[in-house]
Amino acid sequence: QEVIKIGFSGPLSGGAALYGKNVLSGMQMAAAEINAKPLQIGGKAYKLEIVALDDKYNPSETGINVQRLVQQHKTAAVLVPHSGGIFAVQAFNEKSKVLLLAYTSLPQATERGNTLTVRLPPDFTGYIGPFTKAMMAKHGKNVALAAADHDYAKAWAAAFKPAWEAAGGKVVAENPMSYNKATDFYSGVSRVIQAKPDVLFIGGASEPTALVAKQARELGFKGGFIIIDQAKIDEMAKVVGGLAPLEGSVGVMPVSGDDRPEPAAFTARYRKANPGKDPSSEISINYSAVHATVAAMKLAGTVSDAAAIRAKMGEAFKTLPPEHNPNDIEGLDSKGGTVANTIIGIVEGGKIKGQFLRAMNTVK
Amino acid sequence: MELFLQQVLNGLTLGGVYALVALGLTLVYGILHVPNFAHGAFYMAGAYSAFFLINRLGLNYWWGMLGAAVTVALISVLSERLVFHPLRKAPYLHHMIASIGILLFLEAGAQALWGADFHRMETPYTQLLTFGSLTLPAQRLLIIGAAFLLVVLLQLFLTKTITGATIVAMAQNREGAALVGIDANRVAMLTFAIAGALAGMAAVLYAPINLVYTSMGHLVITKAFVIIVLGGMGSVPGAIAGGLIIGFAEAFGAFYISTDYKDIIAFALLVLILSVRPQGLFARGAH
Amino acid sequence: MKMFNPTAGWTLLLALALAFPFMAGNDYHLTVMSTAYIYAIATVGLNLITGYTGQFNLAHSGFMAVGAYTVGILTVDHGFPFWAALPLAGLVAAVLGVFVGLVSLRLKTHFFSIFTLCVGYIMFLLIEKWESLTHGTVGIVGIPAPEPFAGLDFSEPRALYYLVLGFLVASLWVMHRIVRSLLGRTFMAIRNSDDLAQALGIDLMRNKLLAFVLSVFFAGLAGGLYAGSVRFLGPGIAGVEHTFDMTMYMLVGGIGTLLGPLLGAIGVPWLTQYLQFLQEYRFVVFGPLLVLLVIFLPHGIVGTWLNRRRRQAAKAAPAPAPAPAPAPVQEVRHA
Amino acid sequence: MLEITSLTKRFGGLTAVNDVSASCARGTINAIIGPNGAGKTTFFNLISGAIRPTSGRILFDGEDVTGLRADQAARLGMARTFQTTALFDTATVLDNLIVGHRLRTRATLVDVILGTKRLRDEERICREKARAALDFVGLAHIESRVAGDISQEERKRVAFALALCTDPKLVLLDEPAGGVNPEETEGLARLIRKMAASGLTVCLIEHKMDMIMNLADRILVLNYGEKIAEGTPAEIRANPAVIEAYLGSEHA
Amino acid sequence: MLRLDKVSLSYGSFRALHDVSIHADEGELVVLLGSNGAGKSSIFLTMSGLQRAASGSIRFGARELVGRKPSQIVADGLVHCPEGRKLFPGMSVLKNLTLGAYVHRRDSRGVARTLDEVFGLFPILHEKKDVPAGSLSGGQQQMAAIGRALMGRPKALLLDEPSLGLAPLVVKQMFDIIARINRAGTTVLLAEQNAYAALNIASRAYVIEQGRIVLEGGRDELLNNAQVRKAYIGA
Ligand SMILES: Nc1ncnc2c1ncn2[C@@H]1O[C@H](COP(=O)(O)OP(=O)(O)OP(=O)(O)O)[C@@H](O)[C@H]1O
Ligand SMILES: Nc1ncnc2c1ncn2[C@@H]1O[C@H](COP(=O)(O)OP(=O)(O)OP(=O)(O)O)[C@@H](O)[C@H]1O
Ligand SMILES: [Mg+2]
Ligand SMILES: [Mg+2]
Repeated sequence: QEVIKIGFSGPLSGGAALYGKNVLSGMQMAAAEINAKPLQIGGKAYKLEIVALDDKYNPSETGINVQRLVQQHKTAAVLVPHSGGIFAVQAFNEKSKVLLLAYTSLPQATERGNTLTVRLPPDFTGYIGPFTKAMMAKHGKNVALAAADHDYAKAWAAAFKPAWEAAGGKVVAENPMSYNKATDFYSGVSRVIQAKPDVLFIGGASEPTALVAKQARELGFKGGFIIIDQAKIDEMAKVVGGLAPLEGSVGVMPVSGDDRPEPAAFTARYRKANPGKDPSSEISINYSAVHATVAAMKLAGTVSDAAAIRAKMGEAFKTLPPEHNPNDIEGLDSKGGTVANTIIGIVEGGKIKGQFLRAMNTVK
Repeated sequence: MELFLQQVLNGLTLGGVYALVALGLTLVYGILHVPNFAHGAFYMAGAYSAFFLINRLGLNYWWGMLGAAVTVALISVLSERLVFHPLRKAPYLHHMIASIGILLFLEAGAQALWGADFHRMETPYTQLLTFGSLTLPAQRLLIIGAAFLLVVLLQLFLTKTITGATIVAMAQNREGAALVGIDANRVAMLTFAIAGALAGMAAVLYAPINLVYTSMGHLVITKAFVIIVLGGMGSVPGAIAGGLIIGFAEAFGAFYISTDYKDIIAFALLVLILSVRPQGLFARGAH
Repeated sequence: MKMFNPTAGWTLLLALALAFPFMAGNDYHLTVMSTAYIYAIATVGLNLITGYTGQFNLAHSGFMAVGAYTVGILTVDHGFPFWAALPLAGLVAAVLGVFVGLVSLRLKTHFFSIFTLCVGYIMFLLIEKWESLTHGTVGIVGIPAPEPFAGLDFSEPRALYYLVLGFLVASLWVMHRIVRSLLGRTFMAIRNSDDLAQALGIDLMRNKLLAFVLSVFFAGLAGGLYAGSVRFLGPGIAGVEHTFDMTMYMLVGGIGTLLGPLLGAIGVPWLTQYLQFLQEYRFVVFGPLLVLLVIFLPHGIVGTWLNRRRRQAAKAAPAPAPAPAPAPVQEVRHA
Repeated sequence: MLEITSLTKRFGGLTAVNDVSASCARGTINAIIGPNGAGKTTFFNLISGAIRPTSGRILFDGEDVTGLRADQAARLGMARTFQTTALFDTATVLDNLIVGHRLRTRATLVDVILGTKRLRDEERICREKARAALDFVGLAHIESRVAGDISQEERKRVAFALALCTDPKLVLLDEPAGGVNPEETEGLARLIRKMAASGLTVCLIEHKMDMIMNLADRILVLNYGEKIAEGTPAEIRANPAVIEAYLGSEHA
Repeated sequence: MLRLDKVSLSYGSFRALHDVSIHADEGELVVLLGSNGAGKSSIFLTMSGLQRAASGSIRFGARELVGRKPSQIVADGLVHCPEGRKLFPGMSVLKNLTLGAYVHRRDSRGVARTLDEVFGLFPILHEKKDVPAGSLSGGQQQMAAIGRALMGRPKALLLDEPSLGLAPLVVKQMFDIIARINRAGTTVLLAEQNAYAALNIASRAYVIEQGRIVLEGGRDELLNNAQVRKAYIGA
């Protein structure tokens, strides 16, 4: 029995370690499931192993790690969960013939035509229309932007602003904040509240996002929050003490709050394997990524030819059994980004109500 | 006006916490000339110990704070004994690197023990007090009150008690202190203990309005260094003034200028002040 | 007692470095080594101001980032060839160094360190916030590899390795010339005591500034090479932890020596590579290791070795001629 | 040679040097004495440019040097020693001295990198200067000793040598015989005389009266920052104000 | 009352003291003569516990001092006024003196009395009591250092080169004061370069060279010793 290895290079120590470990735990859950059954590819029996290396979020270390994974561990695919590392790896992954599973929502990851990259999270721009519509109808036309100031949140804000204005809304204040470096958000939040917005556009990592929401409420903000998809409503609720302070907000549906059978089953399995923890989309999407990669290997009949595996990735996602696909990823677009029929969550009456994104977009 | 007062309150909150952290740093600096980069990790350790005592063992907030103060004082004293004491004759670069070693160890240790997750620390003071149109979360008032009480107690201790004077004496001449019968080791340990306890208490005061996580100390340590330089190394009133300056600069900067650039404000302030006054703001001749 | 010949030692090291790609035969090893060399160039620069001149600069990684971003911005946004951008990397860092140095070098000891710590932080924040210039947090994507040169394709790890090695050797050579010359002695006189140096007619500001600017020139150059080898830049490269890393390399190897920072910059990254199996517990081990090293080998590996050699040399040398001393009073006599 | 007019230095409220005028002729030995805290070291610091005077004027060789930095003053030919000399303890005595002549050299970074002839010549000259200075102070035999290992008296002599390497016209010696025993003091006095004989102008601060009285051509007495007397040793010895403030009756 | 028996001391591999045996009886004023680097300060440092003897014993009264901490030794009544003064430069003169009485801190009445005595000996210190010690001139600092040592109410006082860098008039006063302190009952051990002045107030003296005692004797005997005169008195 031989071993197939899938690599991981992400932050496992330092400030971003939680994020890296979440991603890794999704991957490891998939690997455990795959290894629980006999795995046959091209007529040979295999065992799957996830090889994880720490890069402290440092792109040059990601480069080194991926080289190491390719050379010493012969991994045909590596998963990198941060844009800097992804860009650094894209400088050589085609030459080194390794499939890059890129967990970043930044469109640049696939726009540059790298032939061995798959972008794992679905394109965030699909959320913008429904979020705008729901919140404008519910609360009013004035929005204040107070999301984080890192690459992803800024890309979000940049796409959101014209959409909101196009829908007849007004941006009354704009004040991105350093969610993971600031000691306190009080001044920044009071600055945007002062503009009397109906809606507050926030988001970064879940926990600081929750603090921002909490402080906005303390400062008397009564409207709704548009929460970018990086923050998870369920995780935020733990920090602010329940869903009540988030009443009237919109964000992505947390996996653990999704009561369709597959996500619910996934949540149950994850909780069993990781007591006391809820799966977030970081976990569930990367879980599916590992399943899909192995499925693509089966379809391509190879465990080492990255190009052949890449060619089958779309099909692999399509044919993934629903229990391995809690986020309902339907395949890949032409550039290698995933396409999914995501559901969004609106907090109403102390509960998160789900709504299909596609349904909302088509109504428009 | 109300918004202005809100920022004043905010500046006081931040300034109070910064001052507490900077005080420990400046004391240790004054005595052993140790630029203790691990001081931010002490702060982090304080938050984790209290988190553990309060959320896991179910103690109340004040017992949690006491526990954190004692734990961090212990960690701090251990660092002095095991690391800084053996290095007392080494140049300051060595202290710096050694303290980074301690920092790496404590952060990795906290992650190994409690994981990388963000944690919330509970406080009984969750009320929102309103004065006119001004809302004041009780915890923020508590921070301001407690920080300034601690500062006053410390200053009294250093200037009015003989034990306090021994700390100052040690800072000025270690050998001279030994020769009048002051036990240098005990004073060094005492200083580290006080510094640790202050950092621990600062963390427990502040954590309930923020989060508990392993790199939380990074936020305060660089600013604490800025503060002790501004205020003059080893000077207690300087650390308080410096803390308030940075606190207010951030609160008002974030509000009136830009949240985006508010961190630059603090550092640019230091660069500016040191360019004009190389000894810092409050240094009076030889110290 | 037989002495180790320094020239032979350096030649041996160079030979080893030249042969390394044939022994390693593995892109991973080459990449680790090239990255280590790049940081070694910056560390050798840092050693000039911190090790030889005695001013502990904490903004070094900021200057390295300035060099890197110079190459990144010029090649990606303005279509410069890498080879035209690289010298500018050093130059821009150096010019900035003049301004920072003029203000900061008036300060002494800790004040200088904390001041430069803040300068480094400001550089980091500016890179992160000044989006129109630096692409902010997204970073600079798609930096081209250095253009082929004499038939060498520098997107290949091996060619890149030799390129970086070439710059490292040149840097060490220049540094060797500097520290062995009158100029180096001038810097060391300042480190030893600036009052005395000034009384000897040494213009403190001019010489400190020269050392500082040279030092950040190396940082800028290393940054430029970094841009050409990693080919992506984010603000993180300016982070002060990289300066701490370089200071650590210097200290581990031996501060104020030529070989020390080089050994540190190569040895420490390999050590952390070998500690990778510990994953998140890496620093639970590495932290105390660092502390032990600082306590028990305060002069670093090279420094300790040099001191031992010096002591042996002193023992081997003939006893110094007795100075004309006061007539010794002979035996103990009791009154 | 050295012409000082109304030199004054105030530190906050304290006037450390108050309206002192003095002059030194070429090739003479001039001593400055006075009680502790009289302002002697401050006076030296003012002349050598280590601190700026509050008011007053210093002429050196006919040139106004008031307010120059110490390194500029050194280049004009003023050298000084400190009460305690910081030597680079792990280098040899000779290596410590080579940098002493740096101020008379012009080699730049370019010379250093290209290894020009100028650099090599200048390095040779510096080395020769260092050797000559060591020889002058009588320490030629210890040039390859490690500086950390030499005796106190040898350190004092090395400090002289370091000053001599700068090719000075004037040397300012701050307590050259402090902490040195009488026998060695005598040796240092001979050396100072030899320096003056070679054409150097010497100013020194010293408390050892026997030495001063034998050595100095002229003595300047400071008290509370003010000049209370000036003259030959014999005049000073007989000056009642000096006896009152400084010497005490025993030396009279 | 104070007796060193075959005390040796090493700094790393360098042996600074070789089997030094000296003693001082109660009320004596004993002088240690020796050129620079002879080991005078080293002897004092081992006595006050700042350096640890490699071998030998130091008895103070009935007590063995080797192995005791400096702070305990001060409490025992052996106070060292070091070379280089080691004052607290940023503290007022008064605070420096108060800290000198650290081991007697519980006896505030006694401390006040000693303080008056010290001010009596050094009126200038009273005048400058609120000034930071660091801004005193060299001679004033030396007085403050001796004053601080006296505040510890020593039974035996170790004075290391108290005349270093002082003006002649002050040196003379200094020796007068030392003699007075001694006459008042304090045993004094005095290390000096200024042999003539020191011997004049001494009862006995030792000569140290390169870490060894090479000569000992009564005051007059040493004053008249040709070698001593040549080497240390310079006449
Ligand atoms: N930088 C300074 N700031 C404030 N006061 C100073 C400074 N330097 C010297 N003084 C004061 O100026 C006066 C003269 O000091 P100076 O050192 O010149 O005396 P001195 O004659 O050299 O004495 P000594 O013989 O004791 O060395 C003293 O009262 C001293 O305290
Ligand atoms: N901390 C130390 N480390 C190494 N060697 C030392 C140390 N202190 C003193 N020495 C050496 O020990 C020897 C004796 O020094 P010590 O200070 O006891 O002499 P001293 O008689 O007091 O001289 P001085 O008159 O200069 O004060 C000298 O050779 C000195 O260099
Ligand atoms: Mg003086
Ligand atoms: Mg001595």
